[in-house]
Amino acid sequence: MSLEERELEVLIGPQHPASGHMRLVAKIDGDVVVELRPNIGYVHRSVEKLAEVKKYLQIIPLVERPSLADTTANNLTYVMAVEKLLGIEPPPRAQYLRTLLAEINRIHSHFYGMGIHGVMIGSSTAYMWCFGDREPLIELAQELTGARLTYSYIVPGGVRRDLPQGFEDKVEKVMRYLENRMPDYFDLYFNNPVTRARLEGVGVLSREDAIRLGVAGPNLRASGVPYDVRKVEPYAAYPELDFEVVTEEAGDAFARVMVRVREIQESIKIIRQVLKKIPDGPILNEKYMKMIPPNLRKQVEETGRIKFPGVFANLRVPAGEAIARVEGGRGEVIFHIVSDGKMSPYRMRMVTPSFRNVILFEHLTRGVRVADIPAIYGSLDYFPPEADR
Amino acid sequence: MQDLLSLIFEPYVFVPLIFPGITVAFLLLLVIIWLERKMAAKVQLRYGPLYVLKPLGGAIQMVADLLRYLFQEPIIPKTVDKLAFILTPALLFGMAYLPTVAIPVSPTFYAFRSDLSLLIVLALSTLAPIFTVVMGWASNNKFSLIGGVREGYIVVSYEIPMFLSALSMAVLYGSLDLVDIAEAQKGLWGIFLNPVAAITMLVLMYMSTSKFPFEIPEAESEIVAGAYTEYSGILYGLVMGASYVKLYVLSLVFSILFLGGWNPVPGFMANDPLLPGVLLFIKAFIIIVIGAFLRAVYPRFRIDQAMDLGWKTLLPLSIISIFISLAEVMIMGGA
Amino acid sequence: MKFEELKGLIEEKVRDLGAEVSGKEPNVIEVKVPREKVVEAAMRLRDMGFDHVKAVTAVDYPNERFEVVYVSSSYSNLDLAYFLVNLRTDLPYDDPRMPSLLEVWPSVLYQEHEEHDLMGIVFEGHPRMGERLLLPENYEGIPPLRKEFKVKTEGINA
Amino acid sequence: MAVERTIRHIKALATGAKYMLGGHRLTLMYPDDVQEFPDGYRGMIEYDWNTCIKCGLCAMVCPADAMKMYVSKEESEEGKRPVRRPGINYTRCIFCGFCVDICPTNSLKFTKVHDVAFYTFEEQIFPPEKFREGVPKPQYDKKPRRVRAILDERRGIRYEPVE
Repeated sequence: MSLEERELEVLIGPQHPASGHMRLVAKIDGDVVVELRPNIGYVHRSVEKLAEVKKYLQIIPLVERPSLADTTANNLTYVMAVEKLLGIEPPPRAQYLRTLLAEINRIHSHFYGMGIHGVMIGSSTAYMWCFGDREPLIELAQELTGARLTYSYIVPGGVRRDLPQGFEDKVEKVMRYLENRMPDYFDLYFNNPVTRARLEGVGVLSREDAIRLGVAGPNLRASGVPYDVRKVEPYAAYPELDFEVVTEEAGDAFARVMVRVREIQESIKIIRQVLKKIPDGPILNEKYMKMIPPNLRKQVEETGRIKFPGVFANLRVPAGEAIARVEGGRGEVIFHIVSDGKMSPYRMRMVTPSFRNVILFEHLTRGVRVADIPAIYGSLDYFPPEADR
Repeated sequence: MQDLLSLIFEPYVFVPLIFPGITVAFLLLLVIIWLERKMAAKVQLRYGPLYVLKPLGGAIQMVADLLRYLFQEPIIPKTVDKLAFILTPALLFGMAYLPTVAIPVSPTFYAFRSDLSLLIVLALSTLAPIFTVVMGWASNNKFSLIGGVREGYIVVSYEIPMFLSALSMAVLYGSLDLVDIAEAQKGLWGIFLNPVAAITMLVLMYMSTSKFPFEIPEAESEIVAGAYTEYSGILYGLVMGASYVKLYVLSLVFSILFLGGWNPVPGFMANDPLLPGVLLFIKAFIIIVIGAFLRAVYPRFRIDQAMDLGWKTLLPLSIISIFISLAEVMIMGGA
Repeated sequence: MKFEELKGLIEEKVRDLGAEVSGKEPNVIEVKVPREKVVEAAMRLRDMGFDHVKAVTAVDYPNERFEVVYVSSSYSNLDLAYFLVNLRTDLPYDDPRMPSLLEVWPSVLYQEHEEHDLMGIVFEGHPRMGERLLLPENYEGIPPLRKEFKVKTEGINA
Repeated sequence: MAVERTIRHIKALATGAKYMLGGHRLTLMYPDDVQEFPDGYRGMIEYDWNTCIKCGLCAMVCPADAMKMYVSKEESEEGKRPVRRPGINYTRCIFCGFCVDICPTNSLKFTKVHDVAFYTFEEQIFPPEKFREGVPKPQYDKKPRRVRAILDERRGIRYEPVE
């Protein structure tokens, strides 16, 4: 029998319980994967083209949609790029609020990823726990922004809403709850010998390969590269906050999960600092604040909810180019906007962490077993719509 | 009428048809799947099945599911081997249930008494996996094929140590007759005499019935539903039920081997031939519930890890358990 | 490392390739090279420590040119990680081909493929030219990110 | 190693058992219980016919082309010139709330309604005349219990009835 005949081509997805919206084309020899090619594009929605016909403010919801679990990162990156072109800075309070939402979002994005990973290796409890414990965080975000996931909270020049009454207490309760729950997560799932057996030493990504392949986010840090945009090019309120870049050395699936777990703990720290240090003041840039009609400005001060100035409907952005990057839950988000001074970007390039991590499917799965495919897939926190955009 | 009733209580009718046979197996199926889902839901901070008979927490959810399976169109793909495809679920279920006929209900109540009944039960229970492999082949689907092959690999890694640990108890009691074995545990139960054999047997039972963490042949996130991928409707209902029935049979055997069977029989039951069977059932039920509970705790092993466990850990342990039995027989001069 | 210092350093490295180096405070350095020299320039940048590409952006200026921008930065040297080096090259409109930088930066594998798929730029030497990535396999017609591909829009009136 | 593994198995099983016997649950029993949302929830939108100045900003800012300016028939006939007023198409609306935030006269307001079912596609289009009548009421099989989400440091989230 020749080698070709030994190989079986298995199409995993897009209609498969654990493929997500993509197809993995696996060539397997017995139980060993010879080659695996991700076939992406199943949920491509052409964000970059649509952005060329939408106005600047209308693009905010558009860029959020591809990565539903991690909307703040895309929202923030996009707005930062636009602000660079506009040459405006949000006021300090808005910077803190952006940070607050970004960190709440990071925690629930990590829970999302870990939950999906859990069910991919068969632990329905990890899945349900993660998705259940995401709920208090979503509830917090909903109270702050008015929506569960698609916040559209960050707008050029600031944020849309101020902290609601009594929000600090609620945040503190949720943070304590998460801290209370963590030991149980470790006992039941992370330290479960079966989990360990499935994840340790599986899908090892060496430091050199991680750098070479341009991997992003927790997957990069799990291979020992302490790269975090929040430290490297601090934005929002991060320069004033004290936190650590979480890294692991092993580079395997378990290390990637552990980076997420420890980042949740760091995020809890950051959120507490944000609420302690948050300065008083306006939440929208003065320039735009002045454009709001006086009677509405009073209302804004009373309710803490921004009314947009009329100029937002047809925001013109000076010609030029801007690149913004943000460390989202899944990794580094890049927006590269080329403006020609009109109401829509001339070209908008959106590079999401999942798109940069898709290369790992090919790289990490050579020679692993069939059962390792979901274990590796899940550990990457890969989200097909985010990669397809 | 009277005749009919007495006919039902004839052992050779009662055992295959009522307990431990098809009726109880079927009722247990309805309860245990619900309970499994309910327990998992509780651990997972949610309610689980609830709306079918809400006052009892959705206790008859499985009746609704069964009805759904019954009336759902069983789709038979064009490319399958039709005969094998349709027959195997029935055979699988039948084979899983068949060993119940050799299981005694009480010291005086059994369909037939054989001095090899333990062997009969074990031998019959090994037949079912063959049909899973056939299913994987007949479905003409890559995932089914992988699932069938996985089942084949798993079978060889659990069967031998399971036999050995069961037989180590036969060595200890000096008999292969389940009635004798149960009666020998009037005092101390087998689990205390030979805990190594008990633990090995317990783990292997869960392994043989695809309980977590050994839910490998039908691992959803890897191979959709393994050998069962192409099945729908009542055919799927049968294959799903089969592994529970197999667990039920093995749990009964486990209770007889290690938990004293119906012993100790309380005074009020002693004179009735049937009542001790209730005790046996309760013990078996607890073993099944533990197996169902594992779903909420464990992810699943990779197939090579499960085989590793079977060959490198459990096989030596089961051999050790035979030596333990031999040593005990030597010391005590036979139980 | 200071911005001006790094800019000077890069300028020195790539001057003989006919590169124009400019900068945008505080951290973006633009390196523009002719397409024949782009591989060489990329290699020199990589050897300086710019070890991965974050984004490959192709921009369409109809009937004039295509511009391809490689946004590179460093993971291995965290001093450099603050800076983004944009390696740019212009391609003639009627012949949008350029050598692939896959050999220099393996991280461009999917990014170049995407720009090929959606913008119709040919990266010579890339193993997946001619394959579709995001578009359906049977897609024919104008690459959708080009300006001549029009998206229908509705007005504000119903 | 083996000992540590055994301890970990026991811990995992014990944790599972702890939760199985505990009373901790996160489910919101919708539709028996319906959550009362916090102020500022971005639900379906209310339109005030009288304060609207027909500026069209809402339609301009709408990212999904859901809000559009419809010709208001009666007024147009009265004034002999086309008068346009906003209407909304809920098949497209993504509840970003930009229209509400940009409205200079607060004629558009959020409500907390979000769970309305429609029978047809057309029913989901609200031209100005229908838009002014307010948002439809959600239909429940039986009257639901209204609950509020209370964040809790021991149980994460629990739902308490609202009086």
